[in-house]
Amino acid sequence: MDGIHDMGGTQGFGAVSFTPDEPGRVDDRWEAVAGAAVFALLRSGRTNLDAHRHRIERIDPRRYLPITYWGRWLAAVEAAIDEQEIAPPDAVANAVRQAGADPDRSAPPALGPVVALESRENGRTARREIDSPPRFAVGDLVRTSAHAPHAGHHRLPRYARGRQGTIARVYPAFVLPDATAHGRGEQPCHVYAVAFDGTELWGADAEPGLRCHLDVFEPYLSGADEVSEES
Amino acid sequence: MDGIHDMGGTQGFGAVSFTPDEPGRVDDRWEAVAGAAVFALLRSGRTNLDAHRHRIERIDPRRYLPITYWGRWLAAVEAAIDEQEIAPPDAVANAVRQAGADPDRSAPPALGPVVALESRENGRTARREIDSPPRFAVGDLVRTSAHAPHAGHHRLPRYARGRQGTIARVYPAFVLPDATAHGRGEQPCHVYAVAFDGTELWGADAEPGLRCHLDVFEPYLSGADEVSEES
Amino acid sequence: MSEHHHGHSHDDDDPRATDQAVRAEAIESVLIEAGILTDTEVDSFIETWHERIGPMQGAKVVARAWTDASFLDRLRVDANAAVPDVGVDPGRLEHLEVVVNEPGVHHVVCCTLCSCYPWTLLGLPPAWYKSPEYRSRIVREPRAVLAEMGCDVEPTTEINVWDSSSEVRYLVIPERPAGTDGLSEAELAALVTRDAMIGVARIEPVT
Amino acid sequence: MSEHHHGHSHDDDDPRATDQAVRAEAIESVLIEAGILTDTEVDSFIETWHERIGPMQGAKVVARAWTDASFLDRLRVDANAAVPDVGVDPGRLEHLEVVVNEPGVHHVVCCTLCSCYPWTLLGLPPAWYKSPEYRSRIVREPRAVLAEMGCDVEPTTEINVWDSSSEVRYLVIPERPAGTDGLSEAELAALVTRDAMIGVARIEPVT
Repeated sequence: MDGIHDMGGTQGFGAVSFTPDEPGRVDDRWEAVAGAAVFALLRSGRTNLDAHRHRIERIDPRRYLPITYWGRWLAAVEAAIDEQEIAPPDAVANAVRQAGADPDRSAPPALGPVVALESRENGRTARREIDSPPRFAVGDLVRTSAHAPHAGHHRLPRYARGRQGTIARVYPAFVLPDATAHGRGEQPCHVYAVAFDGTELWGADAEPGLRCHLDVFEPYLSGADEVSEES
Repeated sequence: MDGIHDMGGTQGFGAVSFTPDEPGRVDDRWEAVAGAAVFALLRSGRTNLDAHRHRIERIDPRRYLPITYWGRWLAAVEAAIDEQEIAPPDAVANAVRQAGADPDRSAPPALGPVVALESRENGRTARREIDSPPRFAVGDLVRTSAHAPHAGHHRLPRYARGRQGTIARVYPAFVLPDATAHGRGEQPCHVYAVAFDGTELWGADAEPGLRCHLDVFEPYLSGADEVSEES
Repeated sequence: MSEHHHGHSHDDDDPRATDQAVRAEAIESVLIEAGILTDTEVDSFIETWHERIGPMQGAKVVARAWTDASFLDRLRVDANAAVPDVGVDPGRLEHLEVVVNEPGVHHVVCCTLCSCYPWTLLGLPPAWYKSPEYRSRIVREPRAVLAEMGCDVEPTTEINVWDSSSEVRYLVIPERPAGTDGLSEAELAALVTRDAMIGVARIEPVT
Repeated sequence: MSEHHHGHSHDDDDPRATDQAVRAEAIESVLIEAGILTDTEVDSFIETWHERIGPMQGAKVVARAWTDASFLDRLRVDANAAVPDVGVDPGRLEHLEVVVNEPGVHHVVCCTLCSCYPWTLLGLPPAWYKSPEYRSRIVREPRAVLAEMGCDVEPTTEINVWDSSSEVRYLVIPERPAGTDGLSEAELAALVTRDAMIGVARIEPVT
C-alpha cells in the first residue's frame, strides 16, 4: 500500500536528531515487551515479518508518527493477537482492567482493513532455494513497475516506481512479501540490488554523485527495453 | 515539494467523516481570524496565495494533520507576518504575553526552510493575458514530468508524475505558482485539464470507469511522443 | 522510565482551544496595528460566510442551467460571464468551470494538494472536504468513497474526478431530478444541495 | 467554542508512558497465557540486546576485513559464510551483504519503508535511524544529511545509498583510518564505531 510508512523522498522533515554513537537501547520496559513479543510471535509461526510490517503500515496515519517505532510494534502485536486469534478479542482489555486501569486510556491506534490475512502457519525464515535462475545479471538495464504491485503489502516504494536502473547485485531467492503477508503462499523469487542514478529518481536538481540502491523483487522488474504491459 | 500535503492516492486513511449537507461554517472565532487574516494579507499584496500554500506545505509534517485546516491557515499567517516583515519577530508572542498568557503554550508549529521568499509586492489575482497561444489542444496526448518541477512550491502531485493523459480542457493563462511563491516573477502560462485513465495512475486494479482530471500548468507537460529531456 | 523518550509526546499535543484563541487574538491585534486588517474584518468574515455567501449562489446557477439550455451553453463556454445573469457575482473566482452530470457520466470535485473550493458559489468548504480521508482517497477510489457517503454510482456510469490544482474552480451541475417538471426556477433552486454541486450526492426525485 | 471541533485533538494524544506500560504488561500476560511468550523472555530480550549483542559484532568483522584481504574477498562473495571466522553467529541474518568504502566511494545504509537494520551485527538501531527525518531524507539528499550529522563527504566522492527493502542486510566496511599500522585486530575493532558501519560517520585517524 501507498501509506505514510513509504517515506523515501518525502520532503518537509528537518534535521536528524543525532548524537554520535548514541547507544541502541530500549528506554522503557514496555518497548522490550514489544520487541520480545514480535520475536516470539515470529518464532511461533503465528505471524510472519511481512504481515507484521503490513500491520504497522495499516496503523491510522494520524498516529503512525507520534507513537514512534516501539509504539508501532506494540500496536502490531496487539493486532496480531486479534487477527490471528491468539486470544479472545477482549483479552488484552480485560487484562488491563484486572490491573486496575482503564483500557480506553491505553487503546492502541486503529488499523485499517487488510485485503487478506496471512496464513496461520508461517515459515520462520524468508530465504528459499528455487530452480529457476535469476532473470537478470549484474549490469542489466531494468525498469521498475510504474504502479504499486498490488493494494496490500509490497516492497516497492513510490520514489522508485517506473524508474530505470542497473542491476548491481544478484541475491538469492526469498519469499515474496506480497504473498506471505496475505496468505497467498510464498512465491519465492530472486531479489536484486538495483542502482538508480540520483537524477533518474529526483530529476535534474538531484545531489551530484548520488546513486541509490534498492532491493527489488524480480516481479517488480522488467527489462528496460521491454514494453510494459501496463501502458 | 513532495510533502505530507501531497495526499492524492495515499492509502491508509479510513472512511470520510460525513453528514449530508453539513453546513460550511467556522466553529470558533479564531478560525475566522485565520480566514480574515489570509484574505487581508492577500489584499494587501504582502503575500500571495501560492506563498500561503507553500507555508502550509512547510508546516512540520508531525503537526500538519492534527492542527487541521484552520490551524494550518493560522500558522501560515503567523509565518507570513514574520517572513514578510509585517511586524517584528516577537510581536505576536508579546501580544500573547500582554493578554496575560504564556506564548509557549500556543506556539505555532515550526515551518521548514524556504528556497526563496516571495516578493514583497504581490498581485492580487492569478489570471493573465499572454501573447503565446496554448501549445496543446483538446484531445492531444501529453505526458507529465516524471519529477517534481523544482524543490519549492509547485502543483504537480506525485500521483500524476510521468503519466500519459489527454487534454480535456484548455484554460486561460495564469501565473505559475512555482514562480510567484518564490519571488521569481510571474511566468504566466496556459493551464489545461488533463484527463488520465484510472489504470494509467493506479495500475491494473484501478476502479473501472475512472477518469481523473488534474489542472496542469503547461511547463509540466510534454507531447506524449516527445523524448523527455530527462531520461 | 525515561523522560527523554516521552518528552516529545507532549509536543505533539494540539494547542487547546483557549491557547489557539489567545494566539489568534494576538495575531489579529498585530495585523490591525500593521494596517493590514481592520477591526471589524473578523466579524464581517463570519457574517459574510455564515449569512451572505453559501450554496444558494451555486443553486441559482444550477436551477437556471436546468431550465434554460442556452444559459447552460453559455456556462460551458464562459461560466464567469454567465453567472451574473442569475445575480451571482463571480467575485474572487478567477475561472469557473462547470462539469455537467448526465446519465452514465458522474463528476466529483476535490483538491488533493490543499483544499481549493468554489467559496463564492458554495460558501465555506465542509470539514470532510478538507479531510485527509477525502483528499487522499477520492482520486484513487471515488466509487468506493461515494458509496460510503451514500452516493451509489451505477457500475456502468463513468466517474470523472476533477482535482483542483490551479485557480480554476469547478461546479458540478447535477442531474435534474424526476418529478420537477412543474416547478419554478426558485423552487428548483431550493432542491439543489451543496453536496450535489461537489458531486458527492444526487438530488432525489420529487414525489 | 465547539466540543465537536476540538474533540479529536484529545484522540491525537499519545498514551502516556504509564498507559503504554500497563498495556504492554497486559499484552505480555496474554501472550504468556497463550503459550507464545515465556515469562523470562522480556528480561532476556533486554539482556541480549543491552549486554550481549551490539556493535562489537560488526566491529570484529570490520577489523578482520582491514587486516586480511582474503577474508574481505570471502565477505564480498558470501558474508554469511565468512563471519563465523571472527566468532560472529549470523543468526537471524538471512543474507548479509557488505559494502566497502574506499577513496572516492562512500556507502550509507537506510530503510525507507520501515527500519530494517542488521541487529545481529550492530545491536538495536538508534532512534535516529528509525526517525522520519532519516528515512525520508537520506535517499534524496544524503550529502546534506551526512554533513548535518558531522560527516562531510568530499564533493568528488560518490555517495551510494542502500535502501534495505528486502531481507538482505547491509554492513558498511569503513575506510581504515591512518595511523593504525601497528595495531592488533582487537585494537582495530575497538576503533570501529557503530555509526561508521551504518555509513553516517568516518573513523578518525589515530594520532
